[in-house]
Amino acid sequence: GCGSKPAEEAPAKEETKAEALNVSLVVAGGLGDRSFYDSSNEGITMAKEKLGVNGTVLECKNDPALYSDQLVQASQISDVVVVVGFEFYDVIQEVAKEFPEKNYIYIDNTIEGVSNITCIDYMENEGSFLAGALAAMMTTDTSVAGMNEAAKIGMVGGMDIPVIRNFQVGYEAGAKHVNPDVVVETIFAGDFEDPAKGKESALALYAKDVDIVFQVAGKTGEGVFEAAKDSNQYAIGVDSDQRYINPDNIMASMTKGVGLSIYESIERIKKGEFKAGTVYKYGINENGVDVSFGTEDMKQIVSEDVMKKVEELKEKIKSGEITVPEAK
Amino acid sequence: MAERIIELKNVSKQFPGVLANDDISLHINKGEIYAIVGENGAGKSTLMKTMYGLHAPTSGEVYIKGEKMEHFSPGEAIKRGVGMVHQHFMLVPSFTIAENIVLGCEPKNNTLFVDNKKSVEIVKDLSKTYGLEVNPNMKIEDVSVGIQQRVEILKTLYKGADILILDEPTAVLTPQETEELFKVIKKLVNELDKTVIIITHKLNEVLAISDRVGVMRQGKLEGVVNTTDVNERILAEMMVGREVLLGDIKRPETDGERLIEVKDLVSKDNRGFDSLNKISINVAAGEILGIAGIEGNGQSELIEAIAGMRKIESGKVIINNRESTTLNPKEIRDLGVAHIPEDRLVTGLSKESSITDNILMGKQHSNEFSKNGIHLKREKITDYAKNLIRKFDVRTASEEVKVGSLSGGNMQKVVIAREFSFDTKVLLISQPTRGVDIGAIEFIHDQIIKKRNEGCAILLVSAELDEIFRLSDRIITLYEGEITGEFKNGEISKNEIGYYMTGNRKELE
Amino acid sequence: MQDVFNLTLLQNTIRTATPLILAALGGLLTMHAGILNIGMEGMILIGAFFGVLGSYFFNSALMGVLLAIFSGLLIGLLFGVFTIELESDEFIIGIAINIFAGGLTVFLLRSIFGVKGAFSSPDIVPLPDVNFPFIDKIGFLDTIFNNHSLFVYISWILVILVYIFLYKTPYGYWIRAAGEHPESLETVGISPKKMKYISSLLCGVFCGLAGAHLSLGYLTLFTENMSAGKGFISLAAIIFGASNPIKTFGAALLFGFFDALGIRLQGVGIPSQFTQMIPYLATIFALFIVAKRKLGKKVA
Amino acid sequence: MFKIKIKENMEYLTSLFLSIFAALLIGAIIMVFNGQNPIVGYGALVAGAFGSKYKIATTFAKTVPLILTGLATAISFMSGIFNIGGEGQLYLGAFAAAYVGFTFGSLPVFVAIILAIMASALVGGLYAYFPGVLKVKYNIDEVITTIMLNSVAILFTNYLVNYPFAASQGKMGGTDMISEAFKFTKLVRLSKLNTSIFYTALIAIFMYYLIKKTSFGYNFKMVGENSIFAKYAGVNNKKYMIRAMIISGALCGIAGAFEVYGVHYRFLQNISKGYAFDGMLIALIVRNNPVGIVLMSIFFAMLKTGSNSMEIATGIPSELILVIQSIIILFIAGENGFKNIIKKRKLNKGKLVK
Ligand SMILES: Nc1ncnc2c1ncn2[C@@H]1O[C@H](COP(=O)(O)OP(=O)(O)OP(=O)(O)O)[C@@H](O)[C@H]1O
Ligand SMILES: Nc1ncnc2c1ncn2[C@@H]1O[C@H](COP(=O)(O)OP(=O)(O)OP(=O)(O)O)[C@@H](O)[C@H]1O
Ligand SMILES: [Mg+2]
Ligand SMILES: [Mg+2]
Repeated sequence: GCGSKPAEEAPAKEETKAEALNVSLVVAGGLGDRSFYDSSNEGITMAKEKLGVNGTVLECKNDPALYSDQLVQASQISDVVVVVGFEFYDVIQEVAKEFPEKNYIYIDNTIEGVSNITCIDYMENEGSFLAGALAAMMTTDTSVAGMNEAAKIGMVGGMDIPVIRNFQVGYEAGAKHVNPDVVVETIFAGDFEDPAKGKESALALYAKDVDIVFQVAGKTGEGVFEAAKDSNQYAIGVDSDQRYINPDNIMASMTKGVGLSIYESIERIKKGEFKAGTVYKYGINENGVDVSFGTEDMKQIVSEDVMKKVEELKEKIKSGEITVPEAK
Repeated sequence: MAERIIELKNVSKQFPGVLANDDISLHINKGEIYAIVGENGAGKSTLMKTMYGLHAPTSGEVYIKGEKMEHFSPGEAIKRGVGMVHQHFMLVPSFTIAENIVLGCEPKNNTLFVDNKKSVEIVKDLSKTYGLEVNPNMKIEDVSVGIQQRVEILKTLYKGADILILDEPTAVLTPQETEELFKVIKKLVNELDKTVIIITHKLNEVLAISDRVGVMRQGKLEGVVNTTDVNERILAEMMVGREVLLGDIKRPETDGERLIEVKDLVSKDNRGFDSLNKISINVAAGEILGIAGIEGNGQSELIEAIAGMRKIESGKVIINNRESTTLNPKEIRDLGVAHIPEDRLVTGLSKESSITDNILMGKQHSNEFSKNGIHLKREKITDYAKNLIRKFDVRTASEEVKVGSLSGGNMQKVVIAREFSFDTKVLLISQPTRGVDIGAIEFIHDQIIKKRNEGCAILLVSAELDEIFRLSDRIITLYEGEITGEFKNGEISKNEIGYYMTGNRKELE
Repeated sequence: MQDVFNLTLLQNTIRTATPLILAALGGLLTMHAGILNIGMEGMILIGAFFGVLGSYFFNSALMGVLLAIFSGLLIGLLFGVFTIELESDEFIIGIAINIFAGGLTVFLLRSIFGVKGAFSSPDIVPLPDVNFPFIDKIGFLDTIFNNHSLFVYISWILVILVYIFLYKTPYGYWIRAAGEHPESLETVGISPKKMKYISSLLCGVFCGLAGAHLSLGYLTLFTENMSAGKGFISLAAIIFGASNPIKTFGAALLFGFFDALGIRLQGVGIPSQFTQMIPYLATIFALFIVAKRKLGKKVA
Repeated sequence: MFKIKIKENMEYLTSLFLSIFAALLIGAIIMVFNGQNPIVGYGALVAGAFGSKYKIATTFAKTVPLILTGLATAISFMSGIFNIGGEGQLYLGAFAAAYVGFTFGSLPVFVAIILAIMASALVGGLYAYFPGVLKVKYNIDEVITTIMLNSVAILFTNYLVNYPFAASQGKMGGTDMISEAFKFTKLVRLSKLNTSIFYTALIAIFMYYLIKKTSFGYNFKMVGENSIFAKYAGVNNKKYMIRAMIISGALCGIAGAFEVYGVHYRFLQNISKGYAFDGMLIALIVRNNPVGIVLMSIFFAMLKTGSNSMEIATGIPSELILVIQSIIILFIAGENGFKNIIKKRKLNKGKLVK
């Protein structure tokens, strides 16, 4: 009986202010990860600057007790709610039903057939494929300082969960595609917030002749970068372009275009061109995932030649010549 | 006139709810032995702690050697030559004797490290000078209370004390140990020019050792008398406010069946050494069997083994015609056994709980106090507690007071009130009057005799020979876990029994 | 297997154990003084933050360490005031300190550095690594013992110093007496409160050092909650080691060993969740063995 | 006797409110230094927790796990055995309940829910039983073992939800959903408040009755206060310690079950972010008093919900709120000490009474 009643009182007065669109960003973790959540925030910041929207960020700090609270709160104060984190899968369906006139942009998971939830899911396996290929090409290139002959690369994952395993599968496939003999070693630190554990895990890999470690571990990954620095070897960043953190040892990053896709969605909503309720799978074909090599002022570790090869792989994926496996 | 080495002027001490010392003025003369007596909770310990700087008086003044002391700490008292041996020992169990004695001003080498060798030497020297024999390298937790007492005295002497405050030093000593202690005290005063203040509940000791006596009652100083002017009876009356009669006991002949039977009992002590070696005893209904022995010869273990608190290695215990050898304390109690344990604070009470809760223990599932054994009838319980408090004369403001804040004697009364109100045929009693004032002793003895006359079998262990002799129908002497003698009351004198307590076996036919 | 059990395992062990050792040394001092400190987790975090702060602003690792020590003193004092002066429950205060440290560091991170989550910068001067030339030549010694961060070696020295402090100096005796039987200390004219304060301040300092080591020696950055349970593990090491510095050192090394082992065993095909359990289960198992031996001895 | 109790309670309440007040004052000062208006700030805090039906419901929804874990702490701590392993017991209990919920979908609702709660209590209780036995039989410190077992349980359930019981529809970090019919009814739209609050109330009343009114509660307390005495007087101290652990673990397990059936409808790999620790803190602050646990849980839930909306409403950064919150906790924790100081003051100033 209560479904027809508009949800709660808050938004009423906002609507009087003509065009300023109210946007909330709800993240499952916390900002400051210098990767996934931060890049989603970049999208909001950009929208605030360029599109003049009002933006609010609500963090859940990985506390499931807050998922629903923050989402409801966001729904009450804004027109567009950007929800970041696969963890919201249940909660967003519950809440979106209650606020049918609000637009939900849901990042990192897919929900089909809900008219006001638009999903953007990144095919991290495809991005990781490129990272794996890159690492496999580099690891035997002894002309680069710190690389050894052994065809061994590594990855440090935050936790052994499906999302991270999807990275792992792509990474391994990419590496094997380039060099079937390459050995890929993965360590799960068991924590997204323990850089010491990340460093220890990476050091354990480097001690086994691994010279490039791909980190998919949030703040734990900061420790991987430290390990790379200490042992003068290399790391690959994740989600955002992380080279700036330490351009000498972070050779590249596997990036998701989170910020940009959020910005573009908001732009489209503003222009009235937004098609709500769609599911977008962003892979290489859609320029949703990529490998980035930092800004131009940085000295490159990866040679032009290798970068070109990575580009070629991208084309092959786009053309369908290569299909990247997914984690089951 | 003698020098007033300590003087108190109008000292009062208020604790929450209790005025422990009420406007007390007294002085101690240099070179005398000054005894303080008074009922449990009269405020004796509190007064001593005030002299020693542990308590700040709520009002009044303290002078030590003529100097007015204000807001002083024990450290400052020590500097002025005051040393105190506390009622409850102030020793660190895991430290050695030497470490305990030098604690607080350790001898050092290189100004940085404690010189343990030197500590040991110092202790050896002190031992020799004062005739207090100890092994400096033993840990406190491994030595008897008698030795601990010596350590406490050595501790004060090491710190250069010339005024010694001894708070109930004899409460836990055997008669022999007490005698030795008194010799030392006399030597300290007569030969070494020290002053001694001593608290004790044993009036014969007061008469034996002191020059003057201060009598306290309910926080007030009742009076100060010269020892030569009084006798036990007068002192007791001053303390309690009425005449105390520790007179003869009427004991009607009761010839009952055997309720406690122990056969070839073997058990170990806490350190795993044999403490009871094939002990056999029996106690009949209407009989008190007293066990005399110097502490540490197996008496405690015997009672604990029968009560189910200690593992029985071999042998048999039969209570009320039922074998109880392997039963736990609860099952043994269910056979009809009540037990007054030797250490009330560790075993006999829960300090943090109210008097009511302590008294309820053991009856919480009874139909009298709980519906179906589950739902507690709180009102009934409160009435019951109030009733026992009255009956056993526990001095307290309320039955909801935490037991831990009662004075020692009153704590003991709580234990006795609880255990004596079980309807049992067998009583195991250990040290029933330790640290208890003379008025209370009278009361407790009366209760024990009453139980006997009602037909209980009572096993009594006490370090007080007087108590054993006064109460027992039969006496057994224990030495190193073995029975060395058995006597009917009247068969042997206090002087003779010491012979058996030190290991000389009476030839049993 | 060769990949798992090799010399670098021992090297990892030492590295992983160091923050535990430093914090545990502090915690065992309060333990001796009769205070169970479960606030070490927060104390480490605060030390880690101020270590980075000092190093960054003064461009000096030493200043970082000094600031970590200073912050440790303050938080130790706070802990002391509540547990000793106000006689509050040490359990609650410990938990409250942990929450407080979490909030404070995040707040300061935001207001001083203007960032969330993590702060790293080339301007943070790390603590130096140490290389002993004389064992350079001997391969296995070099792998295991050389080229660790400065505090690794300092922690070993501190183990000895704390041992000497506790068992050879008057203050050590007093602290132990204050924990075991405070009245006996008070009656010889030394304030047990003072001893408890000293231990609690020293605990703050040691946890501060543990934090500084974490953020300046082990890593060169600060992240939210970077103590990640190390305070609790240190506490376990203390209880395991019966508050004896040498035994606690051993317990911390044991824990470090199993932690390192857990990481290395991931290659062998066991799901990572199980390898990560190794340190915890091993600790319980070790406790069980020790306890069983003790029981056996008593019977014998 | 009643007088003494009332007086004690009054003293306790006074000092508790004084310390909360002092903490709020310090928080206000910090806000002022940060250029915020404390009145607006605290207003937003209260409004955020109780400002609307939805908000009240949200606040009360949060009390459920706090009350249960608080009671769990109380029963174990009062019995002298320290169960710090509530978190692990909660995880396992939650998983067990979820397992029942997604496996036995065809059972009648009533039976399924009873079964789920029993399973969670059993698993939680069993998981607390082991450290209890290790403590009682081998004298292994339960503080360590329970802390260690927390990590083990969390890792183990993490394995379960990512391998054998991973949700069938991909990225979830949880199990499948429990059967639709088993979900506890929601009480207020949008909020997470559900019927588990009634069950929690029943459990709280039961625990209150057990602890305060029965001979068994009395036995638990006596074992906790002096276990040698308890043994001597005929209470099987070891048995009661283990019983306390089992009850404690069972309550934590049930807390997990309620999170699954009332809030998330499936087991999530990070289903609790330290509920058991919050519950422990609460129980400690109110000294294991069941009524106090309920009230303090509401206060803690208020802080959590309120501070969450405070940031949106006032712009006070959540980090600052965190600092103020921790100061409040520190001061409530110090309550006892403040009371002692006040008492001493009074005693020194006051006249002598008999
Ligand atoms: N620290 C304290 N706090 C509160 N009350 C106390 C404290 N110490 C003693 N009291 C109370 O003060 C009174 C006097 O105690 P005190 O220990 O001085 O008695 P006492 O004469 O030494 O008795 P006993 O012969 O049993 O040792 C008692 O009622 C006791 O309960
Ligand atoms: N409902 C009841 N009615 C009467 N007495 C009861 C009731 N419940 C318990 N009791 C009594 O209280 C005793 C203690 O109960 P509890 O179940 O706690 O036993 P326990 O001390 O653990 O030892 P055990 O289980 O071995 O008997 C019972 O043995 C019984 O004598
Ligand atoms: Mg290589
Ligand atoms: Mg006394």
